[in-house]
Amino acid sequence: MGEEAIIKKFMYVNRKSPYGTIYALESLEVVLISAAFDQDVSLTFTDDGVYQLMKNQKTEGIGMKNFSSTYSALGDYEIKKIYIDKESLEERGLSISDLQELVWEDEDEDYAEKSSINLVSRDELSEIMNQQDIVMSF
Amino acid sequence: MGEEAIIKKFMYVNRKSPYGTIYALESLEVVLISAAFDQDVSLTFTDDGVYQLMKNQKTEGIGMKNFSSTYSALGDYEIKKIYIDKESLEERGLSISDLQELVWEDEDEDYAEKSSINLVSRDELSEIMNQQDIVMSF
Amino acid sequence: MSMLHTVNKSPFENSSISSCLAMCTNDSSVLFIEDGVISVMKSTKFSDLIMDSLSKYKIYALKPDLEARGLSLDNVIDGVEIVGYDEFVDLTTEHDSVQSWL
Amino acid sequence: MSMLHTVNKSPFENSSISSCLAMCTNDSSVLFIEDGVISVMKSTKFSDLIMDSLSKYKIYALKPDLEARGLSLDNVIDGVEIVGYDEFVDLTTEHDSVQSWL
Amino acid sequence: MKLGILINEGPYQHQASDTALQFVKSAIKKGHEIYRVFFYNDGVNNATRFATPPQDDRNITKEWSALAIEHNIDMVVCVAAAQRRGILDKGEAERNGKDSDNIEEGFRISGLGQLVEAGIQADRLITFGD
Amino acid sequence: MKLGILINEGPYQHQASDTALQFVKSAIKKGHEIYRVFFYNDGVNNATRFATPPQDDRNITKEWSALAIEHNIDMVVCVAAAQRRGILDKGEAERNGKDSDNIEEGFRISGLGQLVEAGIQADRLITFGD
Repeated sequence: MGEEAIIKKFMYVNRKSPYGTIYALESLEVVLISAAFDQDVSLTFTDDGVYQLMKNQKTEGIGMKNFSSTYSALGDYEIKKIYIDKESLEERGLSISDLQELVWEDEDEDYAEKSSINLVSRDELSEIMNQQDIVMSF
Repeated sequence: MGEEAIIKKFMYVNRKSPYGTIYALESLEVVLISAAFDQDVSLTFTDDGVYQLMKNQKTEGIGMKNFSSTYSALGDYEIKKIYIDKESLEERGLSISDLQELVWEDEDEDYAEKSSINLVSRDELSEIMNQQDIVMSF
Repeated sequence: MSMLHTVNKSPFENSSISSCLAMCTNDSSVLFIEDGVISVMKSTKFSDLIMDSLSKYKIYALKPDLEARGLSLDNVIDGVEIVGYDEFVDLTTEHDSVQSWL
Repeated sequence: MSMLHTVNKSPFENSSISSCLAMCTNDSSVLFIEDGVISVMKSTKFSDLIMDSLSKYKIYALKPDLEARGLSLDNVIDGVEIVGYDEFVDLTTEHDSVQSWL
Repeated sequence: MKLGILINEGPYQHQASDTALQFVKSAIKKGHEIYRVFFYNDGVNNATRFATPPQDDRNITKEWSALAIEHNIDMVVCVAAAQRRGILDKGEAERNGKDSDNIEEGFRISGLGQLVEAGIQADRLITFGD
Repeated sequence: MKLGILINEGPYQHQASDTALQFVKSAIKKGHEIYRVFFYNDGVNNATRFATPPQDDRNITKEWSALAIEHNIDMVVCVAAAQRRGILDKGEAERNGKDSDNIEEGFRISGLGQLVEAGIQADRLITFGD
């Protein structure tokens, strides 16, 4: 039997604020590794997970490493499906402009920068989540 | 300077269900040790902590040690101030009869068995908590 | 596709139950395990939420976790199915994927 | 006696904030640290709860935890005092005891 | 079916590892194959052979180890998470200049790719955590 | 004032130990005495010298150790909690038949009574956990 190319839909669900726990950071580490496997990868930020993408994180005071700039590298890793739960933003008094912009370069269109971010309702997110083969929640 | 006998009011606050996390068990271990120090010790069960005292705990299925019988030894350790938050019981559809009876023996009254349990409102509990020197919450 | 959702936190302490229910679809099932089993008891602040959900999703609770916490099986909300670890495995394989609400 | 209460969890995830506020008395202070600092932001589902509490208790939030999470100090609810670790130590010694709502 | 298991919390503090153990035992009994058990986050702490819980309590690490050896289960501890938390095999101990390792028999240390691979190769991936 | 510190979570997974470190540094700077730092529950995992976090990240165990040595702070790891989780000093390793210990310099293993004593002797006891 030869090598079969299995391509699965992987969704990483981020539901926690960064720094209070390590889940945001160690989730991101899995996501980056997963890029090497040619799978259909998406990331969801919902509940307190939306805080992971806040601009202007400054961690000198708490003595921890600021890993927020790593999210902007996701596009370079061909990870360009980022779902953000609109209701989670609203409950927190946040808007999309409070979050980092995440982009990827489209080779087919002369490396045009395109946004990776999809602002979705819970109903839409529920539908997308339901189509996944693997959901990992951190 | 000689040995001063410091007697402080210690309150151990139990707010978590047993078995899902270790806090209930390791809290109880501190409480039992504290009995050796001749301090003014009390225990509070509030929020999901009230589940710690449920009767009929059977842990064979989850493969963990059932430590619920240890609470009944508190009286022997002279720990006889147990506060149970009435509102926490009510929200959970529980009544005091769902919980273990905890008693102590009064040496001064021919070892009469007396209840250690005080069912208190949140206002009463708040007042009692506020008089403590040391509050440890698990 | 059908999805099995597991919830392992007390609804009194943690909001994962509502995050989970917001993501469920018609072919979803919800399995309460560990401290999550508190959710399926009658006469609590959350009983109505579970009863409403029963018309939409299948709801299960892990028996060994109920027993460990002294929660009487008689007081489990009618319609919630009480299962063991073997059925937990079956639920996993019968659904297309599993999402753990941690 | 006066008591300092610390809350380190997000109000969106965990109910410790309401347990804490139910136990506060007139001479209590509440300090939000770690993920708890989310509680003191304007325009959230929990802002009203904090604003109501401000008339009864002193409320503090730890600046380094706000900054780490990119939460703008300008969006902190008026009346909440923003403090550093040094003031955290002062609050500890100025109150008679400390209760951590974990 | 082939099942992949992800464990994100250490032993004792949370029930996660206990529940996973019971789940895996049932799955084996029912004839399923455990493709891999992957230990991540504080889950790596399940792998220390230095633990000595009270005699009347369970020894979670020993239970995993015995199960893995009996049923030939691949149990992988994430190297990056293990380094942060002080779980070492012989090779890791040497590379990091530590004087001993502390990993129990039946566990091996490897990269996060093993988790993604489990997601790809197994029919289901089930996460146990806090 | 004399301050007692209780830490109930391990390093990295939760912010508890980081916050406690910053608090203790501030307290020392302001002239307070740290009567004792007591590590309980998963907090005992702060004491392992086997950890090697990434070079661009903090090493929480080393920070505690350096602080304790510089300021002569008594850092006590609960023996029962440590046994469950595999944290050993030389004596514990010998008593439990383990081939090595893994405790960092500056930490010592002792009983829970040391926590109660800290509550009695210190002017304030502050808990950091999850």
